[in-house]
Amino acid sequence: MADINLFPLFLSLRVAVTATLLAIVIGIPLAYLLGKSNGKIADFFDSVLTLPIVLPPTVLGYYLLVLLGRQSAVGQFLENQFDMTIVFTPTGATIAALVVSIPFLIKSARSAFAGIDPSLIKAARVLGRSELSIFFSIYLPLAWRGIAAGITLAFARALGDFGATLMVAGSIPNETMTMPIAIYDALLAGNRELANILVLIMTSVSIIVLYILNRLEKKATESR
Amino acid sequence: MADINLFPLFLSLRVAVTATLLAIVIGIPLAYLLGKSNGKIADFFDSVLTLPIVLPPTVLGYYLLVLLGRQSAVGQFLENQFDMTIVFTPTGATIAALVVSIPFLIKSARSAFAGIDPSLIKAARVLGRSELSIFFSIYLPLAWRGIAAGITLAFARALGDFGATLMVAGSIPNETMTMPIAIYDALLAGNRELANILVLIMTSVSIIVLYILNRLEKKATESR
Amino acid sequence: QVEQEPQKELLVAAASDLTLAFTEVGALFEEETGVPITFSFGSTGQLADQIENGAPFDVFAAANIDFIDRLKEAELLFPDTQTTYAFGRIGVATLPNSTTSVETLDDLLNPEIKKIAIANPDHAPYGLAAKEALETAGIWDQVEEKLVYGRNISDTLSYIETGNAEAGIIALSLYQEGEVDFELIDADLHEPLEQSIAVINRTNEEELARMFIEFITGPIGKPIMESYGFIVPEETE
Amino acid sequence: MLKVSITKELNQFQLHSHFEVKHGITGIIGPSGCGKSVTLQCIAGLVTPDSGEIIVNEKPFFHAEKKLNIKTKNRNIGYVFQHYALFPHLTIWQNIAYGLKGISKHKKHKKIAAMLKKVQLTGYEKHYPNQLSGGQQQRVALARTLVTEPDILLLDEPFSALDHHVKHLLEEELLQIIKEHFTGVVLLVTHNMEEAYRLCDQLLLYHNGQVVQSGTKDEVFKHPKNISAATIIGCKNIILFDSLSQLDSGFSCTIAGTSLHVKEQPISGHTKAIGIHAENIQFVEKDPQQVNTFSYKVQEVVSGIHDSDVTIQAGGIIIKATIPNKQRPAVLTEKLLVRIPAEDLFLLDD
Amino acid sequence: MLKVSITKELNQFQLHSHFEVKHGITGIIGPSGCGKSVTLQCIAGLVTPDSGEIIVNEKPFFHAEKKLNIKTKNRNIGYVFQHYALFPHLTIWQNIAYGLKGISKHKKHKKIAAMLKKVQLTGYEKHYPNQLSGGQQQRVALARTLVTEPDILLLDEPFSALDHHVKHLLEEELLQIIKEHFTGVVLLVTHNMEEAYRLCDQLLLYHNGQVVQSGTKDEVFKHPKNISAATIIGCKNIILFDSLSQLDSGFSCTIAGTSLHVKEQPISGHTKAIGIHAENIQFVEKDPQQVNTFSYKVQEVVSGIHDSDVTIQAGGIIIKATIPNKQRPAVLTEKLLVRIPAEDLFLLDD
Ligand SMILES: Nc1ncnc2c1ncn2[C@@H]1O[C@H](COP(=O)(O)OP(=O)(O)OP(=O)(O)O)[C@@H](O)[C@H]1O
Ligand SMILES: Nc1ncnc2c1ncn2[C@@H]1O[C@H](COP(=O)(O)OP(=O)(O)OP(=O)(O)O)[C@@H](O)[C@H]1O
Ligand code: MOO
Ligand SMILES: [Mg+2]
Ligand SMILES: [Mg+2]
Repeated sequence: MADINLFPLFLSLRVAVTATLLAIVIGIPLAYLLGKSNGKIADFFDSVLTLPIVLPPTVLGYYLLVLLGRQSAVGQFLENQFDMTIVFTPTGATIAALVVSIPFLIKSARSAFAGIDPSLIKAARVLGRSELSIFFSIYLPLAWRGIAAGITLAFARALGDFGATLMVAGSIPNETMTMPIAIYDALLAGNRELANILVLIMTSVSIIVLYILNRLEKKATESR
Repeated sequence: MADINLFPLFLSLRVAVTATLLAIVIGIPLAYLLGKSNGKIADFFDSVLTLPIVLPPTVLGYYLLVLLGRQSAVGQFLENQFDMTIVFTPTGATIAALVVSIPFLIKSARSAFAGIDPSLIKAARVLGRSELSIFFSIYLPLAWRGIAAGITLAFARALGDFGATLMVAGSIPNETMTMPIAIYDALLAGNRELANILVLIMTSVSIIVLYILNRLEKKATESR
Repeated sequence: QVEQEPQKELLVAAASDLTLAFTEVGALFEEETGVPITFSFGSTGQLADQIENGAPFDVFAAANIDFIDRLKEAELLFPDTQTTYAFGRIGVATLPNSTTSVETLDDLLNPEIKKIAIANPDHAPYGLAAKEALETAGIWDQVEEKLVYGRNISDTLSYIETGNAEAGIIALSLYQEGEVDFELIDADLHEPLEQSIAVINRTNEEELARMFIEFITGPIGKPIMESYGFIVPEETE
Repeated sequence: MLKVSITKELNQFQLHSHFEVKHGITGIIGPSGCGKSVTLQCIAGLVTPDSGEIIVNEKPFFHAEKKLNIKTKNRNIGYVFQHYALFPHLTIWQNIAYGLKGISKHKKHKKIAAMLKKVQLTGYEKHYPNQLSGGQQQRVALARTLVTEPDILLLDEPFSALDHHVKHLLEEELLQIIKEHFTGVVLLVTHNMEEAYRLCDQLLLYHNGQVVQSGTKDEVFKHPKNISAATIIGCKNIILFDSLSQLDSGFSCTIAGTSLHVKEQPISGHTKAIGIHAENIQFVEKDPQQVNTFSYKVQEVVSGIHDSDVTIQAGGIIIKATIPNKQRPAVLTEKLLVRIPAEDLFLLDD
Repeated sequence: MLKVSITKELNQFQLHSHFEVKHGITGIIGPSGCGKSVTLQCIAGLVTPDSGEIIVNEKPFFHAEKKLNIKTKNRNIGYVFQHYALFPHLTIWQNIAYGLKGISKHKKHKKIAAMLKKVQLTGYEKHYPNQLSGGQQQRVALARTLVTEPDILLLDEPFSALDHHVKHLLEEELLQIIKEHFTGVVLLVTHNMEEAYRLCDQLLLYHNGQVVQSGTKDEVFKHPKNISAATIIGCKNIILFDSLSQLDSGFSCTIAGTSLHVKEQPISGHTKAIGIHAENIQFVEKDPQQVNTFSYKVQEVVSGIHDSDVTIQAGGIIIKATIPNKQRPAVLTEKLLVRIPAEDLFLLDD
């Protein structure tokens, strides 16, 4: 028990946090823009963005591998210009986690934005604020509950991703082996005990993190 | 091309639809009850319900298998009393899909319920309606947007589940082999072409279904 | 409508490295017996777990004898049906027309080769064999840095095919000409990859299941298996 | 009969409400933020008081010590919310139908159609609340409540967004409905004194979370008890006096050297000021015989449509008088005398 | 200067609004649902008209043909919404600060504190809107807008939820602010005639999406042009006549056999009725010399706090008179004569 390697746990947390932050930065503006248009094109685009949920993670991972791999245009460019590789690195794990988790955030945020009372937006406009400033001062805080739910879902999904991460990042011990991969490995190696312990660690940590996220969400919307 | 077996597609759709319906029936009341209480216990419970997202699907599937398998108390009871097995049947696939997808619905619905203007609930109570009737006439329609987003996410997740379904239901062709498993198998067999075609079918069908879900959500909330 | 007897069917759980070979053998078996045969391919460990929990398989073909032993202990198999039907072989695969050709394991040390894919030695038998071979060749410590682990042998192949790993060690059975260049590794460098098969004792089709095992190692099965790079042992009995 | 005797704390705000009203319409008047809406919400069971009890027709709704708290839905209350609280996802028809249950479809239909007609919204059945103007929304809120024929009616500024024409129609409608169907208690919050006077039988004056006076409307308007009450009912002349002395037929009070005669009234140790409605100040031809008659100087004139408010100084007293515009030229000459009728003056507690 | 000339269709509702107002306060009065709020929203750029143009101080805000539509945020408008639209997630302080930008923190602080004091909400800085009473919320909405010192001020029933004490304070505050800082146009929607008269310079009367009369407040109140206008300003006596004939000094009109003398007025082919404010009806001692003086029978009396509405029949005419309560006993004896002053009668178009 003493010699349980906690690296996968920390890597998983790091990857999930980074992916979630990226998902927030990319996904929320995207959800906002999608919400601005009520048209069919936006709805179609929305459906496309939901696709990563529908594809089996491993398959998604395979396509990511092809798309971002060292033979791909993107991969070669990064490798030649910045001597950077995405695949088989924590960066790859992060990107995989980002792709599988961002749809949850986008969808939640879009529906939260759509629920905002339009008269408040009107009031903000009349008070002379720019759309950007209204986004930060009205849209974000008022949609906060839904966004927070989306963030929680995205974070959980990023933390739990196995198939896509494994494919894109490989499972290099002490480098790209995340907790889900470690659990899977233990299970497949027939090491039930280790698997159980790892699952226990994973679930305890997750519950704590999710609980904190939950309380934070409450905090932010408490006084209303 | 002509001899592509579409059984997995139909099975997947059937499983996903059933799982989503079950998720709706179970998840929405649960979300409502969780929302009633603002306490720490509810938040803790909420975190626990989010767990299935955090665990790698395969691992989750393994635990489900142990829990519901024919060796388990549940499995034996069902087998002896009703001559029914869950594992390695489409029922198993449905349960696996349900478990991985329901957290998304619960989380979305809970945050949507929390966003309802409390004065409307007060008004409904004053007008003499019972809590149950208020649930159906006020909570559900007003939280509809968020719930619909949750349903979409749950459906997509159920449709795309691979790891948990594979573990619980096996990948028995023409019986429990869902589309994600078929795609994975094709990939495993090195049959890239078939995999690509299956992915294409899967994504097209998904986009259509998701798009329709999207439009339906709009329809229901249009006039307000 | 008249036929009362339930439709006969054989359900075979097989390790994923058998995907190509068994699909072909299975078709011939169907032809011969007229009984439809269905394969469920997957990771050996995963299939073993499923069988332990009541998966309705008739036959289990593992890539790793350990799992057969495990099921035997759990008294889920007919012990007498346990047969070693093949020995797996591994080799080094590289992308065709790549600048760095790999002929021996030592070539893996070439700095041009930045990534080497092998299956996860913790649970994939081919990964374990690859690890043993590298150790025996005395280069494990030098190449460990470059290794990436695939979940199974087929993921490993994907890494090579997509050009993300310059080289990798895969099963001979997955090697398809034209897709990758392949150099067999000396079988002495690793423990034999003993692939075992057995009938699961819950089966309703014991006869048929036994027939299938014989069929694989028999005159029709053997050449096909061999054509997919398995070493089929001589009948010892 | 409604008896309320509760306390409730909200942030820094303290509600200590104690009153008892009989059936009929009781107006609740008081400054913004004095606790009127919170009181109604306590009666409806939407806010739980910290202590005390609420009893309706012998039936206890709430009793803190007995831990009794009847559920809102079982209180059979009609409540028109200050902010309407219309259901945004239901049409006008559905909003009004929401509280109707246990009656046949046909009867329901007839009732709603009749109610729509009464609030002049026929033709808007299929609209959603956000497609209506502010006043139309308020009428829906009123209709939704009245149609359910509740035991108690709580109306929180139900006419505030209505033009006076529609308001008059609805006021009459309300009176009609109450006369015909309603034997219970009606509480009506309003800021409009004329409305309160027209509609109500009794009045409750609220100030800072407390009832400062209650009684029939005439009592309250003619004799506000204290300075708060006088302010609430809109009395424009509240004048602190320097001294007060008892006479044969009332009192005499002195303000900055000027003496005023006040008719008999109960008097407490806290009496600090006198008050008089600006409408009761009279201007008369020279006649030095009369009591409380003074010459004056005009300080300010604010004209209304038909009346003007004239601020005058008479001796040491500064006082506001509301006079018909027709009389204004005569008053502005300052050749008349101002008369402060002793019978209209009231003594005010602190 | 504000020029509006627009049309807009909303469901069955048609707005055809054409008017021009100068700086100063213009009151918009009209029945519920007549298009007042929609007009304000068009001016603010929150609703896009179907056609026409909106011009402010020479600067076009909207021009349908030129496809010109200045963004709301660039119109520098102050708008107090009928439903307040306070930001629920911001404190009162933050709500008021929301529209302030480009000034130093210190100045901002001072301005907000001063504004809070003016609306009597000092101490509520850290409260959230849902912790305030209805009237407190309305004051925040007012404060939030006034503090930004806009070019045009659109006020949609800004005092409807306020008690008359606070309302008077805020009215004065508004007038003060406008006098001190404000040279632009103020549009004030209200249902309160007295308020309109007190605050406004000009009036726009709205009916069914159209401006039926505009002019100075005295003009509009003294001479409503048509029946709609008279109804809107709350004229209680609108009487269709049978015939109208020109006299030397005005007109004579006949109603059910009774003739009334009307002072000179412009007259169109559509003139159908006469009107008179109930406050202008007089009761006099017997004096048969005077024109339009009749004996009467009292039909109904409705008492207000200080005045009563008396409905009387004089010859063939039924008419309402508002009289001070003091005069009521005398009037009820029916021993006086009613005088309908010819100079206060107005002719009304259809
Ligand atoms: N939810 C709340 N939390 C904290 N304080 C509150 C809350 N609701 C009301 N208050 C405070 O209670 C006091 C009374 O509020 P209430 O709504 O009863 O006033 P009101 O008499 O109805 O006023 P108005 O005429 O403006 O509607 C106010 O000072 C308000 O700030
Ligand atoms: N979003 C909308 N969709 C459809 N019809 C609307 C919409 N908004 C307003 N209307 C209609 O336009 C008409 C004018 O509405 P508006 O809000 O301007 O009235 P108002 O004059 O402000 O009345 P009030 O005094 O009651 O506030 C109303 O009949 C209303 O039903
Ligand atoms: O569905 Mo997976 O490929 O086990 O993460
Ligand atoms: Mg209130
Ligand atoms: Mg309006």
